[in-house]
Amino acid sequence: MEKYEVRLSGSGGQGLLLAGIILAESAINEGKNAIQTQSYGPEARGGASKSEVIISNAEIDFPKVRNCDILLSLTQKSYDQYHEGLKDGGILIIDSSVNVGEDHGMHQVYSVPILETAVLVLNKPMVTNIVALGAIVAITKVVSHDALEQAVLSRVPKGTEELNKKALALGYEIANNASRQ
Amino acid sequence: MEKYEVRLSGSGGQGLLLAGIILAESAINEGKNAIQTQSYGPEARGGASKSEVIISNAEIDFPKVRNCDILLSLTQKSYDQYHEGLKDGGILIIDSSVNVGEDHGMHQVYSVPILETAVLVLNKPMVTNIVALGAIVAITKVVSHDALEQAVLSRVPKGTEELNKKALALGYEIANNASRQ
Amino acid sequence: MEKKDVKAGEIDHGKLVIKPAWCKGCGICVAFCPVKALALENDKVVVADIDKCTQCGMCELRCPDFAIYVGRRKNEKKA
Amino acid sequence: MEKKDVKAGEIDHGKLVIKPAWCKGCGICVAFCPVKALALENDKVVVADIDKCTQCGMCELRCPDFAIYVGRRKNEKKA
Amino acid sequence: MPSALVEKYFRADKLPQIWCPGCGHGIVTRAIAAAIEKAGLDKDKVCVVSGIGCSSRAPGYLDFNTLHTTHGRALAFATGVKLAHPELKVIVITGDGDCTAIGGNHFIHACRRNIGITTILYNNNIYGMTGGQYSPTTPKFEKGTTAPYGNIDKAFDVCNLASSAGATYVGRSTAYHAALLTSLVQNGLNNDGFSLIEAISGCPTYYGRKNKKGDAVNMMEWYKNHAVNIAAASKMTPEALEGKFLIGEFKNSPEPEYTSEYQKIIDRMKKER
Amino acid sequence: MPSALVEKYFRADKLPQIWCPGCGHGIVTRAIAAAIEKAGLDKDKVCVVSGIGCSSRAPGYLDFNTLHTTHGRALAFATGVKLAHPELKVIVITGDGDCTAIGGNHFIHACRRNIGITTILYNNNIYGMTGGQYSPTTPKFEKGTTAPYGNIDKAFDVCNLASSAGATYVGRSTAYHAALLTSLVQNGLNNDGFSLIEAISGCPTYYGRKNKKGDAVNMMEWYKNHAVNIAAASKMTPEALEGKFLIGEFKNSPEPEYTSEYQKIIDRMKKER
Amino acid sequence: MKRKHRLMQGNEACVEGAIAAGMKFYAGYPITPSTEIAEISAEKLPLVGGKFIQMEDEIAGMAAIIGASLTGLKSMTATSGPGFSLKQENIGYAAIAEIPCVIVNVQRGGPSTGLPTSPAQGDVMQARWGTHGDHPIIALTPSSVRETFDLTVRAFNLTEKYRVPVILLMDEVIGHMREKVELPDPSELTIIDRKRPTCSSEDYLPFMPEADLVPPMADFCTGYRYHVTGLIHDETGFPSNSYQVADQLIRRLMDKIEMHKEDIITWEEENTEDAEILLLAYGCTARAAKAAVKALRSKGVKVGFFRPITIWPFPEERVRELAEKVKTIVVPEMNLGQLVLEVERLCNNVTKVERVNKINGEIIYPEEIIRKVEEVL
Amino acid sequence: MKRKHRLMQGNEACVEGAIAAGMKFYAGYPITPSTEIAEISAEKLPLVGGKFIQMEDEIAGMAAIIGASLTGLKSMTATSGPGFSLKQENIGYAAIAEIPCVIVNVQRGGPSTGLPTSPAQGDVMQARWGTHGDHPIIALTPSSVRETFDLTVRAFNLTEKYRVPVILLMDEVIGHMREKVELPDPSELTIIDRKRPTCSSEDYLPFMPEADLVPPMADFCTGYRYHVTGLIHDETGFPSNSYQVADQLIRRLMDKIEMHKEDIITWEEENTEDAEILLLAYGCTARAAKAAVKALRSKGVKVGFFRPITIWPFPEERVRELAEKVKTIVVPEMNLGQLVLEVERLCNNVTKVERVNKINGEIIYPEEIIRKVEEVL
Ligand SMILES: Cc1ncc(C[n+]2csc(CCOP(=O)(O)OP(=O)(O)O)c2C)c(N)n1
Ligand SMILES: Cc1ncc(C[n+]2csc(CCOP(=O)(O)OP(=O)(O)O)c2C)c(N)n1
Ligand code: SF4
Ligand code: SF4
Ligand code: SF4
Ligand code: SF4
Ligand code: SF4
Ligand code: SF4
Ligand SMILES: [Mg+2]
Ligand SMILES: [Mg+2]
Repeated sequence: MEKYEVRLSGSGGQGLLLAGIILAESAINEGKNAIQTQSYGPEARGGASKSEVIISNAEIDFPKVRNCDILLSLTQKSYDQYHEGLKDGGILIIDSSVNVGEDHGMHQVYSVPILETAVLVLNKPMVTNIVALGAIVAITKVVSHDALEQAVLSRVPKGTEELNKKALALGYEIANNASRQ
Repeated sequence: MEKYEVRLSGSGGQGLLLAGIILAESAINEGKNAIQTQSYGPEARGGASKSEVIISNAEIDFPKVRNCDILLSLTQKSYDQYHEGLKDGGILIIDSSVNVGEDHGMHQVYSVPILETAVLVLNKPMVTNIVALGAIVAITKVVSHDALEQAVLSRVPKGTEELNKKALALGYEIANNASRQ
Repeated sequence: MEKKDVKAGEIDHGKLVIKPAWCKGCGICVAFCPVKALALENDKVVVADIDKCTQCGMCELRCPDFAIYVGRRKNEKKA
Repeated sequence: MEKKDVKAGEIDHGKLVIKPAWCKGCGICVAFCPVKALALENDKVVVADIDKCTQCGMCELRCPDFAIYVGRRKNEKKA
Repeated sequence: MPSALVEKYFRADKLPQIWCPGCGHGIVTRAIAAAIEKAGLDKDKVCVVSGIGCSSRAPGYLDFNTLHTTHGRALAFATGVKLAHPELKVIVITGDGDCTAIGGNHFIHACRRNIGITTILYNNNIYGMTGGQYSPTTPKFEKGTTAPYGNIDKAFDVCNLASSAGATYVGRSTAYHAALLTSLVQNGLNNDGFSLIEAISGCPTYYGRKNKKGDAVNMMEWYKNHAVNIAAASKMTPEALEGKFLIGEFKNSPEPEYTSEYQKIIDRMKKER
Repeated sequence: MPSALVEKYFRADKLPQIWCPGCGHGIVTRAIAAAIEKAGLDKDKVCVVSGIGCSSRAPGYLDFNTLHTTHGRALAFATGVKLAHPELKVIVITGDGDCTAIGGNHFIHACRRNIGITTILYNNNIYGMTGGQYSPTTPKFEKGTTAPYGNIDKAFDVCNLASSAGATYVGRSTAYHAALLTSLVQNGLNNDGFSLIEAISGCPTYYGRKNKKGDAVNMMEWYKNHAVNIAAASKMTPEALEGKFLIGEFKNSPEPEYTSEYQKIIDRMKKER
Repeated sequence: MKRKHRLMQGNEACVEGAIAAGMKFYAGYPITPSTEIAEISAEKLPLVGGKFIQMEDEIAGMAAIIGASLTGLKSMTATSGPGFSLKQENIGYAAIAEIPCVIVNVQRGGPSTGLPTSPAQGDVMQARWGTHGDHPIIALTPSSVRETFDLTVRAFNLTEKYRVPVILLMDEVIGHMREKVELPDPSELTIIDRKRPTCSSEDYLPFMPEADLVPPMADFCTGYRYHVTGLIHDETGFPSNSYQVADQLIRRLMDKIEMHKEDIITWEEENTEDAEILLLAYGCTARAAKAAVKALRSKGVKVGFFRPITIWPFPEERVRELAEKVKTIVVPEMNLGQLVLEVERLCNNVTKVERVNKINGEIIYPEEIIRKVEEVL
Repeated sequence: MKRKHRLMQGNEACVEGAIAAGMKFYAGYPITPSTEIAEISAEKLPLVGGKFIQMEDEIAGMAAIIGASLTGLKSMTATSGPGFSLKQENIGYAAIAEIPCVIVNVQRGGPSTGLPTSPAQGDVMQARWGTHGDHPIIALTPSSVRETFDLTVRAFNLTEKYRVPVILLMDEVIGHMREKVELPDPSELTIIDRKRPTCSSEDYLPFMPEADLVPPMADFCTGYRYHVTGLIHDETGFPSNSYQVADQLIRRLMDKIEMHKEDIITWEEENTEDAEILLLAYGCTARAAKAAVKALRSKGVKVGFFRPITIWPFPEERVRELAEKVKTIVVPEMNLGQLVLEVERLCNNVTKVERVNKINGEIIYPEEIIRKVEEVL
């Protein structure tokens, strides 16, 4: 692996900023380089929002995602807005509520019940982001499970460690069961 | 006559700004060019103050007095501060209270009782500047009497015309009686 | 400057009109409806029981997004 | 930073000290001296009648230029 | 009040507003439109001016001549508009940060001049737009992102400040008391001189979250339970008033308006010539 | 008070001051020095800050650490000094233009924070330094070079404004009432929080001349005849008070001072670590 | 046509020019050496039905003239360095929202409070770059009292025509000196008013440019209800986060100037045909330079004189042409070298560029320029 | 020595650097995209016994840090374009009164409110010329998170050493991005404190320079009673109307920078030995330029990379040297051409200078630079 460009998209309030930070920190835990950026401003209030991570073994010059290797879309709106940045052959991970229509021929598409798992199974919508991270890492192996877990645990509020571990595990699980479309 | 550079100096409150304006307007009345400048700021509050006029038949490029042809000094302080700017052969008109010592060899010096005339004779210190103008014009002929009188009358407050005419006339008179030192 | 059709997507309950596209699901109207005629469903306002509604207008008054308002009153004439 | 001798040019009337170099002749001290002990002369303050002075300090209090002040009081000890 | 109000006074194609779910700013903005309707103003003779902030985004949704200026300067721009054209109704929409932090000077001077501007201050006790810093109206000891250990600043009583600075109409209401708010704004619009209406508006996203005030509904409930109308307050004991705050009309004492005083000079000069 | 006062607290080599004959600013400045003497402050622990204006030239004559800043900003600079070093006595000298026109915002915010700064506002009802333009304290209908037809602005009551903004000590005196002024400043220095002392100071050169108030002596007489001490005023009839203005101590209600509140945070954090 | 020679102060000529150009609104805050502009405006505006207001500070003065201009009144403010610094944020607002307005800066010695009553030319670069972000600006510099009148009229004409804030960059010498002037008869003046929309209010797109890149501007509250913001906005006037909109807006703002450079840029030139040395100067310094040229020519030295009247945008082309012809360009300025940077950018390595700088609060003397010329001869 | 790799935001690194450099006072007013600097300072300063205050506006923030610095505390403020415009008057005060202070400007899209959350590099010229009158200034531009830390330390060191206000000119990209960093151990850092007087208070002349042109600075209220003003002043600190004093003061202020240029100016350079085309870029744009250099070199194109770290004063000499060697200098900037003006001034007519400008709120992409290079090849 040389360099991964990851874009996490969804709506404001889904914790994607933190997810991006955790993903970047996972990479650092493994000794890699990482840069995380995000979109600010009114965009982040209500509408589609994104958090981007670049992971690389080498120095990262240009800090923004250009040719997205991995795209997470938790909402239809964010999918519509950002999927064009995904490169041919890139990995698209969508929440099962998202409809990608017919035009995804050139991507590897995984549909994963992320929101449902957080809301219905865990009954904790605020761990949506952690479930999503589990799913992403399970599918892409962009970082190791250990590095990710370590990063998650160092970031989440005290007392929620178990919940988050569970969310992570569930993310792995649902991803492994996910249909590649 | 080509160009006259005139500096009127004294203390703040002696009306020298107005005197400069009137002198410049006299010149304009005669169809000449004129520029009037003055010193501003704290300097004008209390200490020595000056008002400068350049009169010329030609265009006046540089607006500040450099080689003073005519210097009026109503106070010792202003004489001390400004007399060095007077060029060799220039005309120095001082109030009789001013002491020019020995070093005035290269100037034509006229000592005129300007303050005394305004205060004691006219009993109107506020016409000091008009008396001074009369004296200057009488001695230097830098503008004509008519042009000066016209300028004075168009500037002074209504109802003071006679007083000012008288002041002007007295200025002429004391100047004509003045000792060239 | 093309204007969008602002009437689009309104649900007219007669007494009450709801515009789900504008509703952000804050729950204010639901909480302060004196007769509890409203509810939230999937983060949008819905009418729980239109019969209860007295057209008091409190929901309209306090909806931050103008997503609910009182329909034509029974005794009101057409404009 | 050379300091000028600020005591220079003071006129010590005993009860009262005047510093003509600082006096701007505003006349405030003269106007408000309760016993009219002061006067203006050539735009500077002068003592009209030192005997009248009660050392009340009003002139000192209101002189904008610190040009007049009460001298050592009779019953005052040397510092 | 059918939603004809919204159709008539709002730029409906810009809706819904950018504001967060439950943000009080929408309620206040609607109350202003309702007041304009009641006051029967000519839409083309109304100019709405704002500064920068979440609140200051309101004019963008209102179908008048609207002017979104620089942070804190709405009243200074509005002063230019009003003096240039005194026949206009000039309304300023501003936030607690916009009006009382960076804009505090223009605020007290507009009050002092008693210039005919009706100002509605959307007070959410925080800087919403920049993400929750404390403002000059954040109560002491509460938190903001720049007051992580609790705010040590005293808060302004903006109504009180406006009164002493010279405003001739002053009132306060809350997003919960929207009908009162409408009538205060209407009265403010009827005052020739400078009017200030403080509209307490909840920011659930930052002020609420930072200070554990619950969600939008909880905040509205808090206003409901803690606001006391000044008329009622006069009959209440100090104990009963403990922990409460006042709403209602605090001052209504007309004085000559600034631009009409200026017109007198113009008229006088015309005569004297 | 022999002129040892001047020797001790003034930079006598800079005297006489730049001010015009009879300018009240010199009287006020002397009163401040007298108050410092009475309060027994350590000269090396006093910092005097000013903005720009005739009044703001005063610190240049006072033998402390003195800071002559930009127009209107004295209180903002002083806030930095005080918060950085709360053990210092920080005194701000400012003019009506400096403090209430361009500096109005810093003024109300310093009041609000109740930061330990003693502010003496030399109020001559005009911009002296720039030659006689009207200021926010020029009485209505009076003249300034920019109000050739009479000023139409209402004037601030700066004491009132300071009180509502949050100042905890507020008083007013005049150049005529120099002894009262000294005691107000002394009390202000003793207040831990923010103190405002308004010192009415005559500008014969511009305000006096423009408004036919006569010379310096006439202006002092006017103060003498029109100022009523607030203590006496309470016993006077409205008729007797007609055309008069109040002097004296208007407010003295200490509250926690800003920088000591901040120190509490530092101390708390130290403990919590 | 009655003509009258009068002795007039530069600051007074500015107000006379403004009123001749149609100024109906002035808001400002007094500061030496610009204060007379406020004072005379306060006196004269009510006489022509206009409005004067002394605001609480310079920021508010700038804001108020923008507000007034939006309602259709020609508006001006005047200040000096410290106030000019304070106005910068709102000058940027006028630039992006395209509100016509004239800002006069009568320069004094700086930085900071500096030398309040002494002349300087230290705000030349600030006039171009004082506010944040790329923005259009026009700046004119008079060097006589009569020209102050003329350029004030021109400043109003340019700001109305192009909806770009125009700065009249004076200096203390020009502002305070009194000089003989003969003002033109009003009938001789060309007065330009902003384009107003001819379309109906429904069809009005407030920021849709015409071929000249300038959108017609409706007076506020005259039936055209529109929105004005300091955010990036599209032709409707409403904010946009679109990259394309941002790019188009800013480039159009700059192109308004680029496209009309010929109309905007003016200069004065003398003795340049055979010049070997060119004196390039502006404002009061140009008067010393002119005196120097006369003195040097009388000694047979081939010096020419070039005075940019519009300093921003700078007369690039003409200066580049002249650079090809002369051996040296001497740029005297009452600063430590500001406009000379632009001259150097255009002429370095083509001709020699030499500076004469003075920052002590005194005007530059002809002899100081002559000395430099003799040095580089 | 414990080292730790961390993911850190640029704005956070700025505060870390400031605290490492000894910052004990922060005053400011929130504005995107600099707000985190205030927020983190509010959190961290009390922990080191320092003070944070949110002032009523940016003007007051600038004033307060000057006041605090005078008493001896290392002080900083942070803002973005609109606030930077407002701070200008008092930045001039810091320059003339020689008060050490650091001003951070995290640039966003302008002019005016512009594009509040988008990156831009539009305040480059304003950083140099934003306040009125000739004045000294130093401006540094980081292009990574780690460098933000380092340059904040350097900013404090330079301002303390030379008593010149130092501007840390960041951009939204650098301010907001999170990057892997390894902060140096405090023991590795060079921390410079201002010179304090060694003489007695009687002998102290507060503005009497030493050989390095910098006067030692006594903390206010520590026994050295002196006067500080924004007026022109002599060595005693008191105002003076003397021409000579004015001249000496302003020239000394500028000479402080001129004399120590070598110490102040830094840059980064890569592949310049054999370069035919030089990419000159700074801030976030430099990262795109670096990527472009790699891509182009891999295709065999001889491009070099030059990144001014100190942009004011500009690395004149080195750029002039490089200009002699290359055929073209390409200057990509997120503005319509600002620092390129300086490059053109130095290099025009020696080598070709080409621009890549982008002002739409988006960072410049490597491909956009590559395209330009291929065009000029
Ligand atoms: C000169 C300037 N300083 C700071 C900002 C950043 N800013 C924008 S809005 C705002 C605060 C808004 O608070 P408030 O007025 O209370 O409005 P709210 O968002 O809470 O409704 C700030 C600090 C700015 N845009 N311009
Ligand atoms: C930013 C700025 N604006 C304006 C000025 C000009 N100015 C200097 S002092 C002053 C007014 C002073 O009035 P006040 O504070 O009342 O002091 P006074 O001279 O009356 O004592 C003004 C407008 C300035 N120096 N700086
Ligand atoms: S109109 Fe009144 S009763 Fe009907 S839904 Fe709304 S709040 Fe409830
Ligand atoms: S108040 Fe409005 S936005 Fe909130 S839930 Fe009800 S309809 Fe929806
Ligand atoms: S001390 Fe009193 S009595 Fe003596 S001169 Fe002064 S004012 Fe008069
Ligand atoms: S009060 Fe002072 S300045 Fe005035 S006359 Fe008396 S001594 Fe002189
Ligand atoms: S941040 Fe607060 S004030 Fe702003 S829109 Fe959201 S809730 Fe409203
Ligand atoms: S102008 Fe007025 S305030 Fe200034 S020194 Fe003179 S009298 Fe005093
Ligand atoms: Mg707010
Ligand atoms: Mg005053």
